[in-house]
Amino acid sequence: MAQNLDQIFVLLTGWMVSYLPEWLRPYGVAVLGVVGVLAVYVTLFALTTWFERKGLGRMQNRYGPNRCGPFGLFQPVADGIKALTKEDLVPRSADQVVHFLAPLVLLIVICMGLAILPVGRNMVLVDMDAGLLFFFALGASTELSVFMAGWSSRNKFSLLGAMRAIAQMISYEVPLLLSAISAVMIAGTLSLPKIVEAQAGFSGILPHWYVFTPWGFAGAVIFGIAAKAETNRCPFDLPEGESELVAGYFTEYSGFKFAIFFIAEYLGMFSISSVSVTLFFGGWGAPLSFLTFIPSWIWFFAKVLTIIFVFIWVRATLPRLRQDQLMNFAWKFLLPLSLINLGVTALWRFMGDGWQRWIVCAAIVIVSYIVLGLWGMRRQHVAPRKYSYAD
Amino acid sequence: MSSWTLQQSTNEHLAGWNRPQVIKPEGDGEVLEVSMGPHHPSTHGVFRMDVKLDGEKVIGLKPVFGYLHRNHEQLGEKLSYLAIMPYTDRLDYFCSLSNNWGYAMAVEKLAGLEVPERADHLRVILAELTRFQNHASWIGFLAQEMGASGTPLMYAFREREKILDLFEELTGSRMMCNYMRFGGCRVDPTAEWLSETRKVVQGLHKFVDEFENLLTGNEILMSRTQGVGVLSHDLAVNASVSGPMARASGVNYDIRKVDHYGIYDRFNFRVPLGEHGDIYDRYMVRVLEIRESLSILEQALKSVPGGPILDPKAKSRGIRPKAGEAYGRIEAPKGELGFYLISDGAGSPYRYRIRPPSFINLTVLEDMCLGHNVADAILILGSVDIVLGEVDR
Amino acid sequence: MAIDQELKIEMGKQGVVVTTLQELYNWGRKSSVWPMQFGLACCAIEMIATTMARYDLARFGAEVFRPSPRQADLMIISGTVTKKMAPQVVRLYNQMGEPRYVIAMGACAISGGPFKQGYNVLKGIDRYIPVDVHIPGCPPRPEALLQAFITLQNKIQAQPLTGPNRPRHLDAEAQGEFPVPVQGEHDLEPTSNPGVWTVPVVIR
Amino acid sequence: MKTIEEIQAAIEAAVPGGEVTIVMNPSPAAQHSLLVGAGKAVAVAKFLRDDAELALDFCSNVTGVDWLDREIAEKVKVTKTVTKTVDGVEQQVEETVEETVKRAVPGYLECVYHLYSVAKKHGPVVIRMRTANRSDMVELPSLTPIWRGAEFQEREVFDLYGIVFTGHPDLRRILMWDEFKDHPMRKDYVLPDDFEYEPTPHDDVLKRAEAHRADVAQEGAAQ
Repeated sequence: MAQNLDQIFVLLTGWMVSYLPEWLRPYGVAVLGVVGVLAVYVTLFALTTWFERKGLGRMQNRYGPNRCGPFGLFQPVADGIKALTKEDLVPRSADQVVHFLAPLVLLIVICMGLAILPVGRNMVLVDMDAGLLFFFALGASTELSVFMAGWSSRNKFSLLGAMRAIAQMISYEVPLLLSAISAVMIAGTLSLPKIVEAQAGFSGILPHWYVFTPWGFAGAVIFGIAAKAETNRCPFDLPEGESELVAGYFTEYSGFKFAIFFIAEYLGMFSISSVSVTLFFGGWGAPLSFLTFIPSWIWFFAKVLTIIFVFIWVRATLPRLRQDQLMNFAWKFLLPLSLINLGVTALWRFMGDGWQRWIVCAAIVIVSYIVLGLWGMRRQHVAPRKYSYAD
Repeated sequence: MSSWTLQQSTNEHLAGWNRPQVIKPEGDGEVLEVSMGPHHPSTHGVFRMDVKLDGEKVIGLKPVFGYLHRNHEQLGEKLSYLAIMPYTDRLDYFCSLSNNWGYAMAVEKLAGLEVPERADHLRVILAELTRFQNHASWIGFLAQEMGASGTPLMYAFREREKILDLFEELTGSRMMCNYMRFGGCRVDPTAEWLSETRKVVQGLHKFVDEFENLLTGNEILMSRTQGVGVLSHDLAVNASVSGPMARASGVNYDIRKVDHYGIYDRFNFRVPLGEHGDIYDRYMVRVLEIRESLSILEQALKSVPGGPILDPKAKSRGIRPKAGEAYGRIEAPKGELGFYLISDGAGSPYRYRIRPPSFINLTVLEDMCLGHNVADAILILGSVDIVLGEVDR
Repeated sequence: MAIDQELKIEMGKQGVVVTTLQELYNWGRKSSVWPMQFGLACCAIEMIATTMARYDLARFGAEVFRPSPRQADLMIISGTVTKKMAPQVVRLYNQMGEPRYVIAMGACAISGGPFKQGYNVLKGIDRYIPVDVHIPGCPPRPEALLQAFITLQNKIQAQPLTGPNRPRHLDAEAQGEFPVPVQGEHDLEPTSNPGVWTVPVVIR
Repeated sequence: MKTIEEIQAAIEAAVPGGEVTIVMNPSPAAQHSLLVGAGKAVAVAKFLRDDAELALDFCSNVTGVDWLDREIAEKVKVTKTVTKTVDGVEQQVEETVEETVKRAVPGYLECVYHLYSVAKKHGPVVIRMRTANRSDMVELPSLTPIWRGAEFQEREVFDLYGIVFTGHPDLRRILMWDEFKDHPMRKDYVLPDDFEYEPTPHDDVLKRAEAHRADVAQEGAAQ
């Protein structure tokens, strides 16, 4: 029964496809898969916007939307209807074609990224051998569309936002990749389902997730920070920078095009959280050995939503960095740390089993974190101060 | 009236030490001119900055005023002395009670009126409550400008609502209190109101601690504010910068201590001073200042005497001071708030002038912003603590 | 288009929700009115207070204050519009996409309020742009803004999508762009938009 | 702090030809002021700022005031030769009569500075400067080079009163728009707006209110 429930979508697809002629079946599987994944993620998007508004509200002592449907659950529907029917404005001097293409390019690229995510056991649309590479290649091309949006709008704020976005996304791609590589080094594959399988199994009741190793923990943290920067989420939301650049690169977008940017931002957040779940948090694996009866896809989405919650939590808590600090942080803190982490991963691999590698690797990670952190703070001349009073 | 050809703005011909330096763009010298405002999320209303950018670096900045110029001064010259009082509420709409006090004091100076003990205590209590809510909201807005999604602002406004409830109970209005009168105050507070105020003040201590725990030690806040927007002591004095902003630059000048107005002499409080003159100092000076305000409030609430709240000789309605002039000033939350009145013996002032602290504090905005980022310019503007009702009047 | 109201209520009790396109569309519009983050004067502080914890405008789905006029649906004229600011207000209104709504918050936005006699004060924003809801008060309390917001929602809900009373954005002949006044040597030129506002006839 | 007379003496000793006179303030505030001639005003201001004892380093407030042309009625003693009949004989007699003479005094624009000392914590010292008249000789020296704090306030005085400050680094309109031609704070400024067509004329409202009150009274009587 648990087995069937776990594989329910796979079985369902198989059953539906079985009515098709033989030669059509691969196409049927593909279409059903694409529709299924898109439907799930778009529903998740709607749910998350609601969740974010409610959660943010709760962290700020207020209710959040509660007039549309039970607990305001239909709020995203109303927003959708409004966004669909809102007038679409294009500035007179804007580059009409590029202005139109930018949100589309962003959405398509991000949707393509969803294809390689293993959302459950045997549940992945495209099982590529180099799935991770494909994902990062797509991630790099989102920068293009952001820049297209900013450039074509002919708005100075958009332009500044686009410039910031390019600088930020390129910088943070490096630590993002480097921290992902350590997982690849241990798993020995670029295929995401295989990385999940490499983390399967339990010692006692605890799983073999990479996050429970020194290098994996550091990698997960670096990946999480870089992921926030890649998706332009607070505290790295400089390209939008509401208090500085009005709305950043999409200042001039209205109506449905703006909604597409909105959707794409959230889908990007999902896909990058999914990848981080896959790389460090055991993908669709259960967190404790006696919980394996719960279907794998439930675990996967529970983990993704937990990470999304952390995103929201950080958004409600932290102020934004400045552009140069953002760059310093990427190149002078995250990059060295992730390089050291690569070395630690290699050490971990070649030291073999035993408690020594735990101590050595953990020591290197902690010491390098503290040293780099102190050095960075010292260079910034930032410290709490003492104040005196007049007479 | 004759007209003149306006002299164009050039800073070079006047190479005084107290002029903003001139920064030349690097590289090929392409300059991006951005007009921030009058509609911009972080300009505190309808303020505009014409910014010249080299990349993201600010190499020139001209503030543009007047988008909320509501002609307070001219209206004041048409109205009776008492009818001006509600207009002062709308100057700095965060701190209506401080404005009331400043204006009432100027008229009292002009007409030679005394204020009873009880009214003086009440004025201190209300002015310090006003200072508290102004500074607390200011900290919230500063965090908002740093991009903190409004959480600190929500917490600050939660406390502000409690203080506004007190104001409303006493004066009948949340924001536009119109409470002070020449020679005293308008309504006598009940004992319940005073004990309720004591309770609220008790709770505010906890709030300040909580707020500081959230913000003061935050690394992002520190790295965003320390060393940014530095204002030197000498320039601050020369440019007539006043209030917490001047004190953050180390200028030991608190009108409560200097002029001994009201009954501030009787209370123990200290004046915090900054050393660096950057945004962090402005932030910390305000935090320490609201702690001192709480101490003043506690002392004042302990010692509220009985008696009348209005000078029996004073008549607010139809007051006609003798010909002459007077300049009265108080330490408003934003700095030195002065009222200059010239009377020609009529029922309305011949000249009614407001010395707005936040307007004059903006004099040094360009000096502070040059060489910094756009994001910093927004923060520096926020750190001045402007309210457009007062800047443009 | 016409549904029997009684039948509809009855079916609602049975668990069947019946609606028309018009109702769905109006419901979507009214439940997701995103205001523009745009404050003018004193009333702006009360507007901020309305979005804060105690009054929480977010309950109506309106906490998404967009700083860019392109993405906003509602413009809350929160405070005195001066003659120096009026062209910018009209321009911002022109930059908003349809459907768009305007709430004139406070005495100043309605008529100039206490500052009406000033030389730089516009005597009511409805001289240049159409206003949906006026809120009196100086400044109106946050509850008044909530009331105005609910009034606006009711107004949207009741709008027929066809016929002579259809909303402006569905009327192909309706004016989309409003002329921006020019700052002249002594005053704004013109002093009002005759398409929106006419001089009231005073009968004495 | 020095008294106003001492300050005047100090200025005259330091800046010869400073044309400093005291303007008394009869109100209870007793903030007397010094009228400074425009010619040496910058030198006087520099002295006030840099003098070790005065050290007026803080220019708090800068204000314009518009004084209209007025007529002053003065009583003047006039000696006239009058032909009178004394004791039946016509004689030429010299007689002193008090007459009221009306004299037109040209108006002027005035700029008032309130100075404080941050270093010595005293003040205010009020100095004022006057233009020659209201229409064409409206130039005054700018004190912005001495006190930066006067920069925006002098711009404001220029905008609203039309006093031209020579030596000001950036004299543009500050509150009104650049195309604006008038100086609205002058006493003879005429508002551009016509309030005639504003709704709710007051008398009408009163009349209706009275009618309503009468109705209510009638209803009350009927019940």
